[in-house]
Amino acid sequence: RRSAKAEGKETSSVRIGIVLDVGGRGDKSFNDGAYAGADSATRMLGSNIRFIEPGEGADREAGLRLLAAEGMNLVIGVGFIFTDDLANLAKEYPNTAFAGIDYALATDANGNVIPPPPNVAALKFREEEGSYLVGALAALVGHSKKVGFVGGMDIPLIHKFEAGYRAGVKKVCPDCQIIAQYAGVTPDAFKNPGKGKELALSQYNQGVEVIFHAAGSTGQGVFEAARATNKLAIGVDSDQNDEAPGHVLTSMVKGVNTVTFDAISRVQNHTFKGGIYSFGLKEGGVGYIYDNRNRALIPDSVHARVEELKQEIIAGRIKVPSSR
Amino acid sequence: MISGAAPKSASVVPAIRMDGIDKSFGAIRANRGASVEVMPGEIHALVGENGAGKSTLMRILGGLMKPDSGHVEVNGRDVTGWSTNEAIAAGIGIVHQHFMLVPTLSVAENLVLGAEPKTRGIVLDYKHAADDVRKLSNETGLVIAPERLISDLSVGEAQRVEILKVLFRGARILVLDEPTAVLSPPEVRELWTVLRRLRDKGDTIVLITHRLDEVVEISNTITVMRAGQTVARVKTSATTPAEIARLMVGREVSLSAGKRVQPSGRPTGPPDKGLEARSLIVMGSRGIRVIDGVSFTVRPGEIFGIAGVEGNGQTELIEALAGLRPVFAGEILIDGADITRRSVAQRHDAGLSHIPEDRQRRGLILEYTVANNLILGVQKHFSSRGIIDSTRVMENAMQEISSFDIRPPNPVLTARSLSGGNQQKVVVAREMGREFSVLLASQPTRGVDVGAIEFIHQQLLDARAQGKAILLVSAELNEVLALSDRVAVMYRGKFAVVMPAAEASEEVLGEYMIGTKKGNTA
Amino acid sequence: MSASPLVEAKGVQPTFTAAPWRERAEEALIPPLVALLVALICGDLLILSYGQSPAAVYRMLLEGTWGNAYGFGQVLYKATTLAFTGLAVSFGLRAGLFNIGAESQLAAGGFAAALTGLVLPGGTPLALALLVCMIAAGFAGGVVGSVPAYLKTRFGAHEVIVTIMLNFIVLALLNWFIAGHLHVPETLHTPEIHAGVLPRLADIDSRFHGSAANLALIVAVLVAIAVWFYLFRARGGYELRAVGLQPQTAEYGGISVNRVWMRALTFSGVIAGMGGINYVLGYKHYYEDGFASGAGFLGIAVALVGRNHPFGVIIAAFFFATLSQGGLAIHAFVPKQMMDVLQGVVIIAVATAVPEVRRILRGARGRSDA
Amino acid sequence: MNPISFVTQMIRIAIPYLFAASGGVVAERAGIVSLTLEGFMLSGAFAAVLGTNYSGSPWVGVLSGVLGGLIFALIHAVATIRYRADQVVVGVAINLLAIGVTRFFLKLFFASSSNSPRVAGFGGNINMAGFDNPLLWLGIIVAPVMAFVIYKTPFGLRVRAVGEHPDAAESVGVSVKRVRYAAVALSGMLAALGGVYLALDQHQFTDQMTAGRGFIAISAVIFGRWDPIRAALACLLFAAAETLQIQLQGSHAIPSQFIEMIPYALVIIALAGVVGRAIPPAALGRVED
Ligand SMILES: Nc1ncnc2c1ncn2[C@@H]1O[C@H](COP(=O)(O)OP(=O)(O)OP(=O)(O)O)[C@@H](O)[C@H]1O
Ligand SMILES: Nc1ncnc2c1ncn2[C@@H]1O[C@H](COP(=O)(O)OP(=O)(O)OP(=O)(O)O)[C@@H](O)[C@H]1O
Ligand SMILES: [Mg+2]
Ligand SMILES: [Mg+2]
Repeated sequence: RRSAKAEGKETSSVRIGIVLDVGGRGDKSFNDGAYAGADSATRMLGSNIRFIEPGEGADREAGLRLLAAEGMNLVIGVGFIFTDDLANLAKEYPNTAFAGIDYALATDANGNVIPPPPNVAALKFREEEGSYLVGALAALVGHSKKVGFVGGMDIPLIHKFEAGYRAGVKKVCPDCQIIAQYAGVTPDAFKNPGKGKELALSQYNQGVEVIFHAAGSTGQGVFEAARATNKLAIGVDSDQNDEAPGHVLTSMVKGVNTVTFDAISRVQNHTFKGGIYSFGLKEGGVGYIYDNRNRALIPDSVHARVEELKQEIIAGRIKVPSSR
Repeated sequence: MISGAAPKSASVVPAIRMDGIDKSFGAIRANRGASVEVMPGEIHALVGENGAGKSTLMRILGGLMKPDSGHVEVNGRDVTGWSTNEAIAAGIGIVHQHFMLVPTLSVAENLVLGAEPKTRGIVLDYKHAADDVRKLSNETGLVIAPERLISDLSVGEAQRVEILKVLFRGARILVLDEPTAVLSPPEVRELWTVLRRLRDKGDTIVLITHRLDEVVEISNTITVMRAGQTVARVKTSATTPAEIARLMVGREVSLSAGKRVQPSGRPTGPPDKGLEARSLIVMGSRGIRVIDGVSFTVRPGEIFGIAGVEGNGQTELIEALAGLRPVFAGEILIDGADITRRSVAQRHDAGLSHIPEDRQRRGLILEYTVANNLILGVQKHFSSRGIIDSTRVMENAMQEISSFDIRPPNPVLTARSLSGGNQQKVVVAREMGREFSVLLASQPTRGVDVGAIEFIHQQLLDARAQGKAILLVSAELNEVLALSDRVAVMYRGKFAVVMPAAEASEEVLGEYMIGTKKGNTA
Repeated sequence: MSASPLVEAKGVQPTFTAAPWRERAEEALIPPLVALLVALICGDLLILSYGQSPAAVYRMLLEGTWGNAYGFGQVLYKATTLAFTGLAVSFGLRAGLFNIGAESQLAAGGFAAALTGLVLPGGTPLALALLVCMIAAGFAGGVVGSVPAYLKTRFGAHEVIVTIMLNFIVLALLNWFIAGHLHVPETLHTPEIHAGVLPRLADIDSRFHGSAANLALIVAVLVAIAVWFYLFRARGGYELRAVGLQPQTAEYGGISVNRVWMRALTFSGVIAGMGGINYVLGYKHYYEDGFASGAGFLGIAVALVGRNHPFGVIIAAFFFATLSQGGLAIHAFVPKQMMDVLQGVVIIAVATAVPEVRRILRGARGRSDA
Repeated sequence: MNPISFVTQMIRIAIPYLFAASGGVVAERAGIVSLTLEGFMLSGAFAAVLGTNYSGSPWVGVLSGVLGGLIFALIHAVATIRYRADQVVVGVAINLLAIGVTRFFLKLFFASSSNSPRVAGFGGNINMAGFDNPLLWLGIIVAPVMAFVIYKTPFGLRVRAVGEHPDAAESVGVSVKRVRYAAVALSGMLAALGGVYLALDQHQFTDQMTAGRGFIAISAVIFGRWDPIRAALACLLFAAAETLQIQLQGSHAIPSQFIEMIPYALVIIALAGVVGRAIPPAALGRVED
């Protein structure tokens, strides 16, 4: 009944609700990506957007429910952790559009993917593809035959980054050694920069030249270590060049902003459709930064080689693994 | 003679003059218009029943508390409501009823605490402190090594440190609150020597004690307190212990609880019953034998008394017998059954009852009600299928409260809110109220007033008459002598002597206690 | 000569109550009210610092929590877990032991409940399935709780350190199970359980629709009653409290201090572990890594503000749950972090007001008697 | 494994522990339970970043960080000493309050739920492995200095007396309250320095960046039996275990979860086997009437 009311107002700008993941605004990474996308939607499309930063478990559903009950046209959950809550609510509010960034897809007994409810867009990224490219980049730029990886919490989602990265490294440098470490096994592991710095320092000390982090705020420590030892680090999710200018080789970016913007604009012009959307290199959903600020760090030959790999992945000639 | 007002003396300014002091703690009025006057250069005894307000009055003098009303003058100066520091600066030194020494610090550290000598502005000058201590030791005859830890000292030595501590701060007016409660006769004599020397030097001394013989022996003047008031001020030479006791309690008291003649030919129980210890060895915390091969039996219908200077193993012996301390070697038997390895609860079941020496630390749960304290150790018998029967707990409490005259007679007050003497009655009531055949009575009357002492002594004698085996440990030599059938003296973890009480006297036992005489332990 | 103080005291307290109920009520109720006032003032300052109107924000807070059935249901849901952990902590504290491990005990309990619910066949009768799952949850919490208990009684290891360290270890272990072995792909939770689903409040009264509140709430209240009965009516509770107050005296009284400690910490773990059913059996129907998210630590605050009394714990849990849910309700105007601040303020204010109010009240009574 | 890099890393990891544990020893020796170290550290870290951010100077950051810890310490002191509130209760609350306050002001000042912007800090010489940070050197000497303060100065004597037998101290004119206020204030400032070190080493504040280090520090205090030097050795032991954990990780032979457990398991094993019964200061946590 609430959504009927919302439909009555369709001449005015649509109302969007976004529930952010742990870390919230200002994480300079994942959440800020969603925020940036929403921000451009506000500016360019005049969308009316509300944010919620939930706390513990039950608040996630409560946040989504609050927005759905208020008659938002689109409710976005930022993070795989919202998967079940989105699926449940979507059934309850069939006239509201839902989008889940990093929505996790369950499989049935025969291994077939169970599709989300019809009004849910599962927005997924093939992080392993982007990670593959920065892995190759790290191995080609570094010259010590050792590359590093610092993960946040030791969980499958982060293993995806590690797996792609490993494959990328091995592709261009089969005898390279990859040192992969995690900051911990609790959610604290994503916000322990002190630990991140020490992990990175110990890797740099062992001769690693480039470290790729997928560790949230813990990654800030990796950048500090890169500064302190004059080595290189690779950012994640957003362009993190500003965290340590001159020490950020590149960033493995996830187009959270564009995907968010896209979902909003589709709702705005009534082209929103539920279903599974997977964003990889081909769709421009993931990628790596190569611009004026880091061009000096990447030799042209290296860039050419990485671009070549990118085309091979897009063409489907290289299958990137998503688990280690 | 029974007048609160002290005679005005025009010529000499009193060292202490407290006038019309009132002090309440909630509903309890500890002092109500109390007045004392202490002349310089005298030993002034302050006596009164438990809770009469003696300690409170002296805490006010020392600046630890502020009076609700009334005046305090020291050497003619009005100092009402002053602070501890001001009192110390003015030469007041208080040796408190409970030791005020930090056990983990050395003698020297305790002495200089609060008035530390320094070098280079911030560093504590230990050498200076130790030298000061030695100098003071030599001047006063209170000898103690400055670097020893307080926790390693005997009670008598700790007492010495307490007195040194106040002298170190230049005290000329000394208040000693029950200093002799834990001392052996030789130590008491030594203390008297020191006090007399200080008095002769011109210092003023206020002495609080429950032992009227001491009052008569050492003091010049006596102030008697009752129920927060000062009810009399008498010259010691003009009074007797019986008179003082009457003033304290407000009625006649028998001071001869134990002095009654031992009934001769009273049948003692069979030899295999009662308590028996065989070659008991108990290790202390520092790996030395605190009990070193002690053997004895206590027959039913017998009181076996143990005397000795504190720290010679009495505490450990009782704890070992009660199951609170492991036995290294030897055996303990109750009514013929070996209980050496049994738990406290199992010993209870075997017929053991125990009045502990420290009622506050061991004997009572201070936050529990009197009723709940009265079932401690026998809670099993007051519950069925794991549930406590509160009706029976209350009935039991009412009965014990009336038969032991515990005041106030309210079973749901917390034990903490009772006075020390009444707390002790709760413990005695509980331990003697249960089924038992062997009683360990450790310091059963420590710090308890004369009225209560009389009562507790009678309880012990009644129990003996009922055929209980009683082991009595007490620092009060006359108590041991008066109640016991046989006495032993503990010296360095062994019995220095065991003899029939009829053949013993304070003089004889005193020599065994300080080790100058060794005898057979038959 | 006037009567002795003892006689007077007898006159003051002729009946067998430690203190008249009015005095006790004053001592019990004034501190929380003072705390509430202090919290309101602090809250005002924080809201003003954000340029918002306190009155409007508080109205929103109330509307979002007690103002509608859904919000109230959320409060009840959050209060349930806090009640379990609060009861767990307070049970230990009654024996003089400080269990900082409720966090990992809760997690272990939830994990065990989920495992059991997964293993049980789908057709298991509800009552039986619930019973088995709850026993499993309590058992797992108890196992975790028994470790510090054993180390303390056997080696004298300080339970505070051991429980802190065990939190890290147990959570790591659970993470290993989940991340490495038991998760549904791409997530950090187990599959849904087949048996042992607790009915939600919404199944009984549809106004609670959507809220996570479920019948674990009843279990929490029953546990509180059981704890109360044990502590204040059973012999075991008499002994446990005695050990907590004066262990040396308890030992003298024939109570085995070690046995009581062992029992108290283990059961503290059992209670915390049972808390896992709220999330696992009542809400999500799976175990999810990190679901405890601080409820164990907040349980310490709940126990303390509830003054270690089982019923006080229930009230305190309800209060802290309101703060937590309220943060979400006001989030659009003031950051919900404000509620984290107020949580701390409330605890400090209660802790401070309790002895102070007692002192002032007793002082006033003392004077009026004089 | 390179022994030099092992030792340097161990020291860097140990510094926050060393500061916080020294603070814990002082407060606990004075009889005040130090469950608050985590909160003091966190507030110190935040205040340091705030100060550095607005002044541009890390030294101002150090001062404001110490001030931040001091403020929280005074809240703790007033509640527990002036108002005799239960020290454990208030300790738990101080930690919650520190998390809440830092989060709230992070949002207010920096419009972020997780990070502050990058600020100035110490160190940065790429050949010094962090040893060009003056706070690191301060951290190395803090334990011996506190040992000196506790055992060789009048203040230390009073602290020990007040924590062991407050009535005795009061009876000789030592103000128990004043000594405890001073001890708690000192502990707040010392623990805050631990947080300041973390924040300025990171050039940034991150929500809950102390990540339980205060609890490790309090473990070290108990582990070290309330002695500054032994507590410092315990800190080094924990740090060594953590270093080992960092250096062992990465080979996938053992799951990281198990390597992660090493420092914590070590503490438990040591408590059970080596340290045994720890006897705290007699008046620790006791509320005076
Ligand atoms: N700190 C206190 N709080 C409450 N009441 C107290 C306090 N100190 C003393 N009282 C009360 O004051 C009364 C007098 O106590 P005080 O210690 O002065 O007695 P006393 O004469 O020294 O007794 P005793 O011979 O047992 O040492 C006590 O009965 C007690 O009720
Ligand atoms: N918290 C309290 N509440 C009420 N009364 C108290 C409190 N603390 C002490 N008292 C009272 O103070 C009196 C004196 O206490 P104190 O500790 O000086 O001596 P005691 O050991 O109890 O007495 P005794 O001289 O018999 O050994 C006690 O009788 C007790 O009634
Ligand atoms: Mg007294
Ligand atoms: Mg007394």
